[in-house]
Amino acid sequence: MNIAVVDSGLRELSYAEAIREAMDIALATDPRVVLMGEDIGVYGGAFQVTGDLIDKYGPDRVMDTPISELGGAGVAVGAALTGLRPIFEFQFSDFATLAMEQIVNQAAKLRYMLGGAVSVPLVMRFPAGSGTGAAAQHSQSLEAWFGHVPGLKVVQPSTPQDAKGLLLAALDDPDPVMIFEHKLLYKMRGPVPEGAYWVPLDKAEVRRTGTDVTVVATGIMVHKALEAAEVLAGEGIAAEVIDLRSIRPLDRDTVLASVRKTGRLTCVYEAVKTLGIGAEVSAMVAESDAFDYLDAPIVRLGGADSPIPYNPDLERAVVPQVPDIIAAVRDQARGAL
Amino acid sequence: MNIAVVDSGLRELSYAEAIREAMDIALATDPRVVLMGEDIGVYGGAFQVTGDLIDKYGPDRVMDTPISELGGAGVAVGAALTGLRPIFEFQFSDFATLAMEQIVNQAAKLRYMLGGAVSVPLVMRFPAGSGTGAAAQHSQSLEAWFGHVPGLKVVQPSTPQDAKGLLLAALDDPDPVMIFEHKLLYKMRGPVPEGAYWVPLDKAEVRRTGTDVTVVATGIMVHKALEAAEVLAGEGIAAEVIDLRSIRPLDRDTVLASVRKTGRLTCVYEAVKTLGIGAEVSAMVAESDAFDYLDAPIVRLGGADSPIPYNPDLERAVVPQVPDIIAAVRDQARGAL
Amino acid sequence: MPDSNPENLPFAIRHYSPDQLRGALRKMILIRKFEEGAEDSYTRGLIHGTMHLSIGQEACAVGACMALSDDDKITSTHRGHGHCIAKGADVARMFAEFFGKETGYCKGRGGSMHIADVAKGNLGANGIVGGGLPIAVGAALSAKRLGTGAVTACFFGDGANNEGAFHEALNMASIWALPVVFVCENNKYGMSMSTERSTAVAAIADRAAAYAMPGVSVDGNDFSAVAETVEGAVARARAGAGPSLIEAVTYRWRGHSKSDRNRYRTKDEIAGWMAQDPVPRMAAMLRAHGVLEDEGLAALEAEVADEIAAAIQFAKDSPAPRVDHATRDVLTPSAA
Amino acid sequence: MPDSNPENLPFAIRHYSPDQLRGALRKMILIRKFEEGAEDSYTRGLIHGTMHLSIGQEACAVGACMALSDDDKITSTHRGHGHCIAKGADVARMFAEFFGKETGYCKGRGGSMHIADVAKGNLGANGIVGGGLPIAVGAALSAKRLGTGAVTACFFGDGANNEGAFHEALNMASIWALPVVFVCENNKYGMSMSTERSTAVAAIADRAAAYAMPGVSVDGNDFSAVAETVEGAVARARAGAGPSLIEAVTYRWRGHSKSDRNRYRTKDEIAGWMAQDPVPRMAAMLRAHGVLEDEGLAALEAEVADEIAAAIQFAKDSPAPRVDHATRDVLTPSAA
Ligand SMILES: Cc1ncc(C[n+]2csc(CCOP(=O)(O)OP(=O)(O)O)c2C)c(N)n1
Ligand SMILES: Cc1ncc(C[n+]2csc(CCOP(=O)(O)OP(=O)(O)O)c2C)c(N)n1
Ligand SMILES: [Mg+2]
Ligand SMILES: [Mg+2]
Repeated sequence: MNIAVVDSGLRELSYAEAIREAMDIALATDPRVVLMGEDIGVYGGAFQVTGDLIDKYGPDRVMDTPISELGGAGVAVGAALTGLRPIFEFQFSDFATLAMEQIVNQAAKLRYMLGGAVSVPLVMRFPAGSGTGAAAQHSQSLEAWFGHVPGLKVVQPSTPQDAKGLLLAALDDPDPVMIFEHKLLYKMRGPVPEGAYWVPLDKAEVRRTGTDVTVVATGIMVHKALEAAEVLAGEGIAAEVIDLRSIRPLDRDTVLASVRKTGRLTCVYEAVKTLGIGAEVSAMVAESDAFDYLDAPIVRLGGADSPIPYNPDLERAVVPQVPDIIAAVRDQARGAL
Repeated sequence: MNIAVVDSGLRELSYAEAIREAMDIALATDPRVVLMGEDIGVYGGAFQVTGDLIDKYGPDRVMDTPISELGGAGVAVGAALTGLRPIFEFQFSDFATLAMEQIVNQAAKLRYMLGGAVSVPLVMRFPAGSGTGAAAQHSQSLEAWFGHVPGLKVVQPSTPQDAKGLLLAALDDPDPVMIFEHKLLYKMRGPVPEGAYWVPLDKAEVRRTGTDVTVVATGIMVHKALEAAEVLAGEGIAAEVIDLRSIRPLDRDTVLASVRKTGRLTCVYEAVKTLGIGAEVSAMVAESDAFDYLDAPIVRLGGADSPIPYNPDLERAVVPQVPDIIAAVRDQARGAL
Repeated sequence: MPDSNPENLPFAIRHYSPDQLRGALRKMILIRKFEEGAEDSYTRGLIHGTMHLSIGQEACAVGACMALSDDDKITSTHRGHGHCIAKGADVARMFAEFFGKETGYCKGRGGSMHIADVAKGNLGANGIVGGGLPIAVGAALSAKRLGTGAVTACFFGDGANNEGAFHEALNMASIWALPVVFVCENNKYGMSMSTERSTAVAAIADRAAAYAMPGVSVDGNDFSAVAETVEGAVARARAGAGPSLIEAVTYRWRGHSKSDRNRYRTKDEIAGWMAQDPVPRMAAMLRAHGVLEDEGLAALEAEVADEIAAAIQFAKDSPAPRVDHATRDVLTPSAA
Repeated sequence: MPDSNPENLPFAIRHYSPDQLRGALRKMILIRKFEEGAEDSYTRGLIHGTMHLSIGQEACAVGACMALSDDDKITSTHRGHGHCIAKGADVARMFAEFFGKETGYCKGRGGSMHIADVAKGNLGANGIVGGGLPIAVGAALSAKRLGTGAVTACFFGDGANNEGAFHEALNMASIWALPVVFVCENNKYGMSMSTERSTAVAAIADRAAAYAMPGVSVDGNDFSAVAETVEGAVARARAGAGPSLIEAVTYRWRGHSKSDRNRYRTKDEIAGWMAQDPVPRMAAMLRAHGVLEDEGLAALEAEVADEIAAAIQFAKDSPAPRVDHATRDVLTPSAA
């Protein structure tokens, strides 16, 4: 998969390489930065994101943890509280189910509970999503849970460029930032600026402008939405595709401005549809003044009410695919044309 | 707090007593039922819900577990898988953060992952919510997380009668059922039928009929919404109050029928507003044919973007109160009158 | 010449009938060939996703299951093919599962990481390291409360022993004296992390003391040693004396999964362990004690080869699940 | 007559100056009076919510903190008033917190269960049993990586020792040889569950072996014994030799929290422990060794009484937080 962008004159990196480069810059420039996670050392990480960083920085900066997600996350919280800047990798985001205590009760709330006396500058990375044939316990998209938790910031980069810039911004942020990376994106290549740069943690990005329907997509769905928009353009339907990018906080302004323009909204996300991020985007629009601009029901395309199956055809069937997006947006645009 | 109902001729019990009665019936009639949880034995439970059941059924049926939420939940999953019918009490719902792995990866998915070869007839009880001065780690309302997980059923009883009937229905259900009980409701009294009866796990209940605005509320907010509706009635605004009761699955029909009638929807829930159940109710309506009946933006009243503070005035300030509901519905109804 | 003093005979020779012993060896060979077949099918693109092979660890799975009947339960791991076969599964339905077919044990919904055979008492592999530990304790609780007499054997790896679930599960099993046997297959690594780096104690069995239960470390490549130790622990559990922790020291020959660059162990180390292959060791023992002749072994191997070939064919020929059935089996249909 | 052979003197008498010893006793009295004052304020309705009193356990908190400087850290528990005072907190700001005031340590946002004094190295009480265990290990990791020389003392209860977090934290602290001392205050009960019922081993210190660290059980009502053991462990940690587990056996006099019917222990048991009150024991030791006269003790007590009265007055007089500031301090304001 290659990102559909105009030639930026930038060199291309894969999404995994872009993340690694961000970590490399951070390790090189800030002695407080440590990487923690299972098999991130000589193994290079289950998805080869840390790669060979251990060779450059050694095991004290690129720390393999035992298979102890709750404890590991808690160690990262304690370290962040006392001067380090840990980047904690969950091997699969599904394993965060073991560490919700430390993330939600401790990292997210410590500053508030202590009346502002501390900050928890912690970055956590969550390889998420389906499509790898790894079945129900290795394919979840749980970002909505974190979006429900005040005290956290939650982002979902869709491109190598954002993956690098959001990670550097997360490291620069004084509060805990959760980064949801889609496993199928790791190998995707795209232009990435050299050196350090920061992508804001609270801004959506309009990836394609259009006037007929606003499509708000997250993570890997941004690419499917862009593919769908391209097909729809051929039919004379101009979809505006917004990469939501930040799950918490939501960039209300960007979404609302677009909906005011198009009067139609489709949300596309891989997570289970019910109570997934599209529910929040839809509700946010429906309670705003943009409501008055709505010309059609708000459509959501999300994951089926099912765990992720192993069989690849079934696996594809339970998350939105390009034809689903095309059909939904076409249907929605009908009234607009 | 007393429930505002017409005299039913039924005896009154507290919400906690009603739950205890359901467990008593279950223990007496089904030898497979076991209660598990921290301090549910001689202590009677942190909120005295199990009370003296241990005296009647002994420590093999009313089992104190060590302070091991992940393991305890997993033992309950394993027991449910092999012939027992465990009712597992989390002492506070916040501690479920330690057990999400077993609930979400195992209990919710085992049937699916095993191709339908097993069922997990497990009931879990979660004392939830704020208002007790117990601060951020003992006051959360996390039901939306569970609502996002296929394979689970999630209910939130608001009255003693429902608390008993939903628990008996949960025990009768072959799949894992999560029951969110609000701590402030435990002492509330209301009419409760004798003997066994079952309240469906998938049906909302219209608690007050009205024509101007639909108010969908959950748990303790049902009572606040009813109080607000009473005041609004005095102003000539007829609010229809729906007790959502079931978080997963949602009772679409009841909600949509009401919205088609009133054209206005306010959702009231204590959990953090962002990505709370009101987001799903709003989005569900906005994507349905009821959208065309909407005469005003959909309003959500939910918890603030903050952990729950200790100070009681602050604690009240971060969750919706009766005046907030009155103001919101009044505002919304303006156009309707 | 085999030693004729029965006291000096290996436990397995003393304790099991020749039929049982040949059956055990057959299962070990079946596991080996099953996994080689799965690996080959994976390479050919017939299986997607990933898989975790237990080649080199066959004596643990088969040895441990000797003490168990179909009424007894096991919980298994991500590296669970061996356990599944040892507990009696049909390799045709296993291949069908790996091929994502409706005839698979999980109807193609689970794949390798969730392979299960509930009818034979295998409650399932588990994608979550340590996930099966408390579940096994729950199964043992059922057995005790319902008086079934069943014992649960809980397989887990050295890596899993650092999960909180391990600690909580063993403590509860002990305080409630439940009929469960914890079988730690210590293959020296949890993915890339050696037990030396991951685990504060030298022998995982030593952790048993923290739960006041017996802890024994055995040569996991020695079928007889594994069987003897687990038989003892199962008898103890069945008698109501509570749980045990058994550490079977073994080694996985292959990479952790299909994506392993193997940068954390040496070729020498691997070769050293391959020289202790548990399958020929078992065969040699049977031969030494007159349980099996060369022709017998050759016949077994041929039989297994046929069984594997037929199983793969069955899997290939089986129907795929219907895509419109993707969300079936999330919930249990109500009895009504 | 005090023994004049220095070898036979209690550790505390040998090791600490009379001023330090009087200061320690003063802190123990301060904790006692603080909690009695808090209890009284609660009864009067000045404090809402619940609270967990450590009356009877003062020697653990003060003894353990003797070895620590302000640069050293502690993590505390839901029963954390004693730790907080022992680590140097100001009782006026503690009362203010309990009264929900803006002048409290947590500006009224945290209350008793989140009381902290970060400036003195107290990273906070914790409402989650076991929640502080991995956090303490993280603080020790920071100290090691940043070379601060600081040691972290991690307080937790006997109930917490059955949480998975205990297991994971101790294992990681050990494999990385981190400067942390685990101090288990074994007051015999986790809420209503006795250690006999909840915990598979007799002495929690015995679990240290599972993490290859020293494990010692001491009389937690003996100030000198606690101080001696923790001093040793802190020295070891500071020298880079890694963590230790110390079990201080003690007893809480009051119910678990404000809602305890106390149906799980006998009046006799409670009376027996009250007879071993650590505060007079400490005073008696100081008197026996000429560190404190009767008048000195009376003066200390009067001083403490004044401090408590003034602190309560400060708390009462302090302003409440502004309701429109309820959601402040969720996030850190950006530096810009
Ligand atoms: C909770 C959890 N953490 C991490 C993983 C990823 N993972 C799968 S297997 C494995 C290694 C397990 O090691 P061990 O328990 O020794 O079993 P082995 O693979 O050696 O058989 C890891 C880290 C997982 N599946 N679940
Ligand atoms: C994770 C978690 N589980 C349960 C509780 C409820 N709870 C609070 S204190 C307590 C008992 C703790 O026992 P112990 O660790 O021995 O400390 P003690 O109260 O005796 O000081 C329990 C069960 C909690 N706060 N957190
Ligand atoms: Mg291993
Ligand atoms: Mg205790």
